[in-house]
Amino acid sequence: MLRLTACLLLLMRLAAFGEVHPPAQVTAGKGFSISTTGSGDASFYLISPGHVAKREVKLGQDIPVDASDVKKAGRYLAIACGSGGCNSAAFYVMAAEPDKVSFFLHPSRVRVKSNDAINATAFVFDQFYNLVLTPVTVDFKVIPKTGPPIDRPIKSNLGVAWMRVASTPKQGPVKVIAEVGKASEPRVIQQVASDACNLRIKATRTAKAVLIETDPLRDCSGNAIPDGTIVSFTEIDGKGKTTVDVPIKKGIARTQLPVNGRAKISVASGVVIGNEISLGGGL
Amino acid sequence: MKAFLPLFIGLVTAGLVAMAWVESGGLALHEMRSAGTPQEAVEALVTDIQSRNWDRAYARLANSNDFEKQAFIRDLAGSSGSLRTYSSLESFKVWPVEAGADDATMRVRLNWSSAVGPLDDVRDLEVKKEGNVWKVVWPKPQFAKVPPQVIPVNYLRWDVIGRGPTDDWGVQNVDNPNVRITSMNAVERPDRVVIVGEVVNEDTVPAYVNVNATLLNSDSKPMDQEGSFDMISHTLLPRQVSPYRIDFPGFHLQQVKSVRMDVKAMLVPASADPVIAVTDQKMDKDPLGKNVLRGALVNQSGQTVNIAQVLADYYDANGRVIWVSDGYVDQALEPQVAVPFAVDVPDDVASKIHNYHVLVNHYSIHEGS
Amino acid sequence: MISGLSRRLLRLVGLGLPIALASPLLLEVLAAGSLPQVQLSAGSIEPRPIEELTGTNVARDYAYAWRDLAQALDHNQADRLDAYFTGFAKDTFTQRISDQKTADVHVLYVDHGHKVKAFFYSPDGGEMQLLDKAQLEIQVYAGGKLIHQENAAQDYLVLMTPGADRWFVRSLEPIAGSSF
Amino acid sequence: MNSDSSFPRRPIPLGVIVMIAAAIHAPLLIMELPARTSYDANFHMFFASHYAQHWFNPWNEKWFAGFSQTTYPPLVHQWIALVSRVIGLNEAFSVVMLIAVLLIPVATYGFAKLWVDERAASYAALLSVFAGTVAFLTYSAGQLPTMMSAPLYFIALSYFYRWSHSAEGGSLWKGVALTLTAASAHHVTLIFGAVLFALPVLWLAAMDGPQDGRSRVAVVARALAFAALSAAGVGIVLLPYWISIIQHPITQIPIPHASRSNLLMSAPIFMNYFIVPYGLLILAFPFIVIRGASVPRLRVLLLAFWVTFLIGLGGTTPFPKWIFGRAFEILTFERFILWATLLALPIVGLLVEEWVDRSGGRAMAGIGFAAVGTLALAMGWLTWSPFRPTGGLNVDAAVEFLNRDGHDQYRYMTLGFGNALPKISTYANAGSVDGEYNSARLLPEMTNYGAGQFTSAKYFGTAGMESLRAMLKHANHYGLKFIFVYDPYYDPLLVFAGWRKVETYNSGQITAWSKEDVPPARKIASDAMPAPWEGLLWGILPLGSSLLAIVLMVLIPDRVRAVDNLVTIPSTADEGVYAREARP
Repeated sequence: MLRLTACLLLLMRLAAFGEVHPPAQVTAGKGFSISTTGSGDASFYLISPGHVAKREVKLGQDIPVDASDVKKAGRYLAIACGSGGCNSAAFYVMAAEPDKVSFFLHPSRVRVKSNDAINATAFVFDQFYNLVLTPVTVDFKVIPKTGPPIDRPIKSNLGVAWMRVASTPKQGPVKVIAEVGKASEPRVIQQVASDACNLRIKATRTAKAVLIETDPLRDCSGNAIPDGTIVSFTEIDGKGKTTVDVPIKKGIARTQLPVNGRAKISVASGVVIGNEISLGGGL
Repeated sequence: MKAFLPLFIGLVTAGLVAMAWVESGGLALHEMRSAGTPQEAVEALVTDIQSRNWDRAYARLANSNDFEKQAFIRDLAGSSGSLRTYSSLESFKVWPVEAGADDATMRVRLNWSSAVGPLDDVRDLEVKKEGNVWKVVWPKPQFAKVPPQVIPVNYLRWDVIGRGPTDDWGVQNVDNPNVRITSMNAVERPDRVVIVGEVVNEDTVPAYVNVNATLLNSDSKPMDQEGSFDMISHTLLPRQVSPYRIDFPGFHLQQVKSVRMDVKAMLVPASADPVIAVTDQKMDKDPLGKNVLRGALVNQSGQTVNIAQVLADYYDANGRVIWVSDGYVDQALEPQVAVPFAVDVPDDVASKIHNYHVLVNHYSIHEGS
Repeated sequence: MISGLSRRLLRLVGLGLPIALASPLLLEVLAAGSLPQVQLSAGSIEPRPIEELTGTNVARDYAYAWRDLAQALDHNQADRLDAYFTGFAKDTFTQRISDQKTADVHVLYVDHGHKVKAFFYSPDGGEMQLLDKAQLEIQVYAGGKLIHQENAAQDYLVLMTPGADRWFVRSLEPIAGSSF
Repeated sequence: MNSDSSFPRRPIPLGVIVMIAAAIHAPLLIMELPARTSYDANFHMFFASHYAQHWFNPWNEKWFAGFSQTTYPPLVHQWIALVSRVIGLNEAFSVVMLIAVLLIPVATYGFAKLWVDERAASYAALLSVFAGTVAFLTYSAGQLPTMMSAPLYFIALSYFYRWSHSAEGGSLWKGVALTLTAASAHHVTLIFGAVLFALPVLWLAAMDGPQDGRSRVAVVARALAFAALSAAGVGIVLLPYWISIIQHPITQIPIPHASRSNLLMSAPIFMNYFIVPYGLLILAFPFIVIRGASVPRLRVLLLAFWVTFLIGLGGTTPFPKWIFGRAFEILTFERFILWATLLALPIVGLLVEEWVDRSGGRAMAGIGFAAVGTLALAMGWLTWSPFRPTGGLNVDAAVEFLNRDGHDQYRYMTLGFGNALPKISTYANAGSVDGEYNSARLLPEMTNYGAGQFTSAKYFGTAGMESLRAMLKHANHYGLKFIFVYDPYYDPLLVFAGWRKVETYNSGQITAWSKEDVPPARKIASDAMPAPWEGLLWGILPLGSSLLAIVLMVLIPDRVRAVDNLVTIPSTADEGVYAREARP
């Protein structure tokens, strides 16, 4: 009899000691209620990856949870502590609808006519910057300055979608846009000329020296080599070797070199070697 | 005791002071100032130069009537923000080359402490006897004069607007330049391992470049890491090639299993000017018989380059970089004026050199970077 | 004359003072916890393979990040996040620590290791995504009293990005196991 | 015996002398003059700022990529740290310096009374207020520990005499406590003081003892007991210091210091280390020697002064090199001038007494003029000196730069900042690879070159620039990303080594440079890091010894002797007691 009474008392106590029953899954930024059992006053704790809330509640009543308390996706713990102890339950908050996209486009400068040279990566977020883990389609649009645009829809995997595309033969800006629903992120990269093609120099004698200049410098696709690119001139004459690194200005590199008697002049830019000219019959 | 102690204290103090004075070179200085021998005359002159006592130094010259004192000062103290203006004479050594009754030739090695490190300067000075005193015949300073002219400049410069520290992740940024090490060679020297090679900027924008190397031992564990420091051109314009050299003092090649190379490239603002031609390059010997690469630098722009550094890399018959040496030029590069330079080449390397490539680094006060 | 009581008091003070003074140092020594175990696999990573050195560094830095996170949440010290967290992750946990202080709550993570799978490494090397199966013992304290304890096999989706000398955790999101 | 007790033939009360010292020095210190004009004030404030934040952790990450402050006795820094909690760091430095300056006449008075009569002692104390060396060390050198330690040790010596001579128990404890306090302020003072100051006092006690009916053996035995207690106490109180010095003896290549040079070879150095600190006292030197030699009681004091004077001349005589050997290259010698002055002052006080007795007002006017002139010269030298420090430089912009945008993840260096470096270090969160305290340097880039601070590299010629190059070469290893330049001399090296100018401050006077590829700084492992228990001892014992000294000075009053014990022999006397037991 005594044992039975004790069991009853224990059951009564457990009934008074409230349990919490959150929904199994919640969407970020949407309010909901957590039902409780038991009776009496209790402290309620909501512990999430980015937020901790504490409030006093009455057990046996529903506990409303504001939308602002569940902005971050992830695992949440709901804990109620009354006079008889604490009880807890876990639930997950999932990301809301896709709303934002972080878009990475590399490289910011790319040589023309390069395979798989342009890399695009998009991370899909909801409005609270939770990664959207459910697959969604990211539309990558590549719009070169000349030529037709390219459209590449890619399904995201655990919040990320990526693609590669070749650069076109013409230099100039290329616009790439990543779109998810209403979210659209444009980026621009520059396609730049490749190595110089047909590097040629010519020489003109002046009163004291020889003026050396290149033909207008272009790559093999006909794109102008950008100003500032270094062209190296080398002249060998009776007094030794003379070298000078000259930047291209207005499409041409030019310099004046002192020449003593017969001389041989050559030109190079990076790994590209140009023609060679001899003055006074060469060496 | 009453008289003895003060006398004792006074005499001992005076004696000690006199001893230290002699020890500190006071007596030698006194004798040297009398310039009774060619050696003393040159030493006295250089001592005055060292203490920048220009009046007294100028007065010691046998040929002071040939040029102004200002020219003498400019010859030694430098001008136009040249490296010599950033230097002080730290020490010197004088020894005779030829000696006669009334004239002699003395060789002096001047060790300068400068803003970029120590500099050596060897000069032969003629010394003449005038009465009881020897005087130095200072070579008449020659300063090239540039004719007035207009030098057209199409100023070419890159500026960079990067992502700010407060900008969020995902905001587009400009990528770092594409830079590549085109050659690398590990060289054993008596007291060190040296890594030499070349690096090229393959991009269309200027690059800040630094090359680091890590020596790995037989367990592939790092033994030491060093960088190229001033043995590289840190700012490379598009398609520009720079030699680099990395020294590992105290290591030997047999300890090294492999070398991990790491080239860092950043996008930086830069200017394409000035253009400096390297003329009349040739392998030669200096007065002391050491191998040097000689030439002259011609600043083709219209603005003075205050300090220039010559970086030279040397190739063997297979086109492999076998050595990199450097030297700072202590004169400023005035526009269109040829300034000679010479950089040392080790004897064992000199015999293998088949070709070489010279690059000029520069510092201009008005740019500062 | 000093009474016996006073003498005892003096002794107590004499003993207590150094102990009191030493306690912050002792606490600091004890607080410097060991690193959690992190096993990284990157066999099926795409689109770019991971270099061996990068893999080692990522695993090491992820372990440091968990050590710091556990200390930050236990001691409610947000500045412990500075070394290995950035972006969303840092903002999120900083806010949580601020809330923990307000609610007088702290959370102790007893870390039993992480099995981490790297599955995405961007072509430019700027981002890496990982899935982490963590074995954690979580204890929640309110007002110094234990109010919740569990042994959890928790899954995390991790986004890491490289900094000047280390990899930073940019996003660390607990996810349901079914997401794998 | 002089029976005239009218002014000015009475001793000047010590309280009046201290008030005069306060009237002269308090305004200058309240203006925080040493922070702008002295070499070391910023250095001591930097040390103090570390104790203010990490009382029990002497490992300081802000210099040399980490160094131990147990390499320097901590007392004055800890007192500044304590006081700074109430009134700020600069003000706290001034307060502690003022206490040191006020203790100087008190110590001179007590020490002089051992040798001469009370009136002469009071003159000595008054003249100490105007001493060029006091002004020099306070406002030009900023050597607070020396300034604090010297008077504490001289006061301790008064008690040493009393204990040895009269076996006064209170004097033993007060003397030992003050000795420990002095050592906690500056150990070098204690080490040299044991020979230069304590031995003459011991000799005096041993001479006086038998004349007062005390056994000479007992006097010496008591003195030995005092020495043993002090040595044991200093051993314990500064234990972490001894550990650090044994673990890392100073083996670095000697760094040149002007006080070590031959003063006669350079006029500015001669001015700085001889004329200015001694001032018009130089004129009294012959009289000091003659008078000191003529009175047997003063002969040992004269010899002590002479030896200290010779050492204070640095490289002007070979004497310091003979006695110190290699240590000569580590020591600086300006502090010996203070000690020599303090040793000379009792004899000077006696001379003044005689001149005043002989010539009255004219003598007083002359001496007053000489005293004021000496002080004025030392103060004027702050402006005229070619060695003017740069401590007053406004470094706010550099500090602000280092404390923003995560710049404190990296280490930094200054070039051309001289002794404004510690000012940046005090207020910036970032650490530096440089530092102003040569004895704590362990980085090979510094110790292998025989040059001082990187910030002053050019003044050390090739050694300095090579040392700087070595550090810049290893910038990535140390996380050395930022360099602040106050002297464009260094610009070319930075450009060629790959640094870029990123910001400009103070109308272009200061520039900030950055190297792009430097990774964030990491801790540099060092076996010089003190154990936690050392930090505890360091935080408790030195300050504890000073508190003990204060408590003992308050609780155990000095026994006052009747003035009628004073025995004065006319100055012409050759032998006999001159001013035996001339004590209050």
